[in-house]
Amino acid sequence: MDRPHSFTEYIFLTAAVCSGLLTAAVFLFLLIFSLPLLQNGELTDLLLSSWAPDKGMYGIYPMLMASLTLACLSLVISFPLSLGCSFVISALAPARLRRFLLSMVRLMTGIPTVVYSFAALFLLVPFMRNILGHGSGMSILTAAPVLALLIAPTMIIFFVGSFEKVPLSATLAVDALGGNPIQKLLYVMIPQAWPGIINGVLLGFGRAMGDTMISLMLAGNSVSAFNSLSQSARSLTAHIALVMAFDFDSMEFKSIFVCGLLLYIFTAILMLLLRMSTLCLSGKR
Amino acid sequence: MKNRFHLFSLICATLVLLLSSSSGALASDLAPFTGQQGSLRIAGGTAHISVMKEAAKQIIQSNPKIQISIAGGGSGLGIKQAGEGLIDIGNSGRKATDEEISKYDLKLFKWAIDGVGVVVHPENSVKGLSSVQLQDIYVGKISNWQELGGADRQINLYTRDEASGTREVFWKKGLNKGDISAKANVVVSNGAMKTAVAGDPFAIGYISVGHMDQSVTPLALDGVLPNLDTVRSGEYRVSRGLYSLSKGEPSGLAKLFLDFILSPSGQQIVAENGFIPVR
Amino acid sequence: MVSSTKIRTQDLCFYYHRQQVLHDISLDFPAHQITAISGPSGSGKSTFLMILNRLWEEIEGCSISGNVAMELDGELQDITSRALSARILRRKVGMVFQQPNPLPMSIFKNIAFPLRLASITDKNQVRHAVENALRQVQLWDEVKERLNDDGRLLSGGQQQRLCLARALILRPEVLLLDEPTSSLDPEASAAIEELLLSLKSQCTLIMVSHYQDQIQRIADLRFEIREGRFISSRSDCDGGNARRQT
Amino acid sequence: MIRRLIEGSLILFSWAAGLLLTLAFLTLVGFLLQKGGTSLGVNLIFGDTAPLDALLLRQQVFDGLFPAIIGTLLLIAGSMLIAIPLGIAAGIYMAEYCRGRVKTFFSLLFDILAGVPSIIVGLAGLSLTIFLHRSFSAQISTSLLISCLSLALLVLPYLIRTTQTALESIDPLIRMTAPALGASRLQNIIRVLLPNSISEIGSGIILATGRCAEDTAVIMLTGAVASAGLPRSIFSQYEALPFYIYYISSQYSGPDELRRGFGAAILLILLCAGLLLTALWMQRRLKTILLYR
Repeated sequence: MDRPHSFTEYIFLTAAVCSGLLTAAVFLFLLIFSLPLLQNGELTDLLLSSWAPDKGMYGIYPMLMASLTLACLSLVISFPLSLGCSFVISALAPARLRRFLLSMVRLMTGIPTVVYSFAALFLLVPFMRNILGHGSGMSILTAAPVLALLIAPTMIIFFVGSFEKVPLSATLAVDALGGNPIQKLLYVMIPQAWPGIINGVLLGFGRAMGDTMISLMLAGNSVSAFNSLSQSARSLTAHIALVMAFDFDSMEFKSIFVCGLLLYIFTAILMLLLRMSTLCLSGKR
Repeated sequence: MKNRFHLFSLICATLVLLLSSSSGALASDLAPFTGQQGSLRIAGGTAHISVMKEAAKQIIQSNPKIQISIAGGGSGLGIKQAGEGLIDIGNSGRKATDEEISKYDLKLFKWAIDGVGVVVHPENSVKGLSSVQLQDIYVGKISNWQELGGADRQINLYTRDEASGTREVFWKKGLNKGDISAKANVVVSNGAMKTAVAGDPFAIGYISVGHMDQSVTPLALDGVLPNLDTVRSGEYRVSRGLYSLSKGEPSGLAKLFLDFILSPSGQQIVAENGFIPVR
Repeated sequence: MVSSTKIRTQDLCFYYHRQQVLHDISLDFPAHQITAISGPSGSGKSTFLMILNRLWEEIEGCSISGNVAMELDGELQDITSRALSARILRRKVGMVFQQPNPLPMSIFKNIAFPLRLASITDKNQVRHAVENALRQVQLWDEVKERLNDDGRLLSGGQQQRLCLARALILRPEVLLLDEPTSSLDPEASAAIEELLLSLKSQCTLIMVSHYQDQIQRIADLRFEIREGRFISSRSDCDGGNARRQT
Repeated sequence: MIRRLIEGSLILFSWAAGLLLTLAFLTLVGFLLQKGGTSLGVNLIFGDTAPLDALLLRQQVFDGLFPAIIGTLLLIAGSMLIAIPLGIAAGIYMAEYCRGRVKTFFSLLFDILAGVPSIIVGLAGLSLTIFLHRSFSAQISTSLLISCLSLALLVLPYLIRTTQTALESIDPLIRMTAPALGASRLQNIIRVLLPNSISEIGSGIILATGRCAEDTAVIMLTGAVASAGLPRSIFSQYEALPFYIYYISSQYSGPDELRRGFGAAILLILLCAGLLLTALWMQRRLKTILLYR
């Protein structure tokens, strides 16, 4: 850079570097503590075996599967829900209702996850127990809808935002041709706004993978590999919360750091994807 | 905030001395705390929390300069955190293993006896089990209440997390170290276990005798019902001591706190919370 | 009319992201005159102005070659040199943009802003300077009752005069004007033109404009730039003489 | 014909989705109010202690939410105290100084940090504690300070991004005004650019505050406990509303405690919703207020 560096610039630079270093530090912490396991080549063991500390098994396969299943299932529920809601907000509803819905969705982003799960614990869990007829009512099927409710506002706001960015001239053209709102959506807005939709879905998926309280309080936390959605399961995040270990040398400790590392890498990949999709699409335009 | 505390400390001392006489504790048992200050960290077994909270309340009311923080987390966590020196007093619902004691130089204080009883929903018609049946249920061999004379519904197993002392005792003495099916639902505290079983008509779980109330029904094990009398007499065998432990000889506030738990006032709190005092 | 040279550029080239915007511009600007720069849009007129107060340094990816000398404080200085700080230069070389750009603050604060930047804080001095500047642009009578109102509440012409006052408050030697009337109605434009003519005694004015009639009316000299290259110079302009006589 | 059918069913489906979401939201709020509404009152916060005594710190509150509320407020204050200067300074650097590859790299880093699950931030805080405990002093343990640091890390990328976007979206003309009048870069930032984006930055700060208030996963690993009274210093453990709710959900001993849990949930929602509304209001009003004061 050719411009003179001032003292104040160094202050700002320091702040940015500090923040960047913190990000790296979190990664390094995770890496250093899980390194012994990675070096010994026990990683595959760890990823593919199950959790039974009294038998010397510290695998996280069931948790990994539970996390992925939970996130996917909640996305499957939440995506159509959010898309539908964003249709209503962007095109179908009259102005007043639209404003009401949008404020409601905004408000929902502010509801703490612990409150979601607290309410669901006393509302949805007994209900699920009756419906399923067996089990405790705490299962993947119980946690997924609540998780879906959690990520829906994020996705809706993203969807609505990308619909808004569709140029007015394009939507006016449909109006001028006598099209109705849903045709406007289907043939103009969605084709224009789908990059935003993809980004919203990626973000929603990331939030679902990363949430702790809902799976911890509602999914049952059983450590076995589940073979049906109505069974109890433990996500990676809940696993970290439950296995409180304070001894650097213990296997439990190293194993939760591997969980952490997995989640971190997952996030990094997700962010890279997001960035690439944004770059590609903006480059194309 | 600190300054405020100094400011009001004099008023507090007199005010609270008056109060403490009404809260049931003998002033003489609280006397050692006079003039003390500082903070005390306690964590571990969830069965202990109710007793710890009440004891802390009485101590702090007698001397507001003392801060006591109480966390759960389970017996394993209590032993590990105390061993690492992260807390002053660890609570454990099981005796620490010899390995743990020697590794961390732990000192154990047993201040109550507690039984671990099998509980079901009050509407359940099954009233008792044999040891063998219990083991079969938890390993998953018996999976329907019908096989035990109950309704034709699947048995919902509940168990505690691995850090739990209750689980340790139940596994050792109730199940004779038999396996616990991985399909069992894991809950993280005695309170949560009670809640879960009370809300699930086809559940089976186990909780500390001190936590039992009308919301759940205890099952007789080999003909003996778990309650305070049978546990005290030793007739009901799935019992344990409730321990507090410290790294090395306790000193300062930790020692005073442990002394208080073992004093008549402390033991009264133990009894009021449904456990069997050791003195 | 014989006058000394205020600004001299030699072989001036300008690049934006490796793309050459200006090619070998060598021009002399006489002091105390209005020099107009004209040409089609995108030909690099505004860029040329930004070189004269080094504002291009605020934009990413720009670079420059060649010489620009300016007579400041009676001395000829190389304004592209690092030795001269851009802040000092810009206090001596004022600039008015195409769009009026009052800052989101009160009228008074807007005008006093350059003084604040130069750490002049004496209240009396500031008040006097603000009043003088406003009088100079003939805005004082219109706004003296509402100096604490937001500057953006004024009309377009008033805003542009406000910006002019703001540029003048530091008594610059050179005033750069980037199509100063193109966003205004004819009446407001005429007022601004009148003002510019009255400023000739105080400073050297360089104005980008594409209105032929405006250039005819007020400029003394005109340079034409096309696709970044200097095309022609004409001094047949009126320099405001005709108008003053009528 | 088929097209018509698809369009029609899509409309139907969309309305159903909107209805479902509204219903879910109303059920949630209604359920909480029904269960916890009766518990709202002075008693919920102060237990059986006289409110004045509690507020003047004359007496510690047992069986009330007072320590948890204070704990949450302290958490917010502490973490924002750390995060705001760092986040805004880094945001200014990103928007005003950083260019080219370095900028791409930093943005990616902050994006990743923004996406890291909060439990991992908590885990990092915990391992930091253990590390400090082992290598420096046996006195160091999980505490308010560690939680504040971790929470600050959690909201840092958010603050950086808000500041950066707010600064970058300023009209180029306004951006050029002060430099043309002889302002230095710093003068431009302090006198023009920051005041111009104060609304956006302000509402970003409020939203970050909301995240500090609601996060449970971080504090459960870094020092929130079931019972601690008011924290005496930044090195002591503390109670906090979200952790209290989690704790009650698994450990409640009777209907009274459960009602307190619902009460705490309502309080936390009110706090978070309040912050959110303030942020939205701020986005619209703050700039105007600053101008016409």
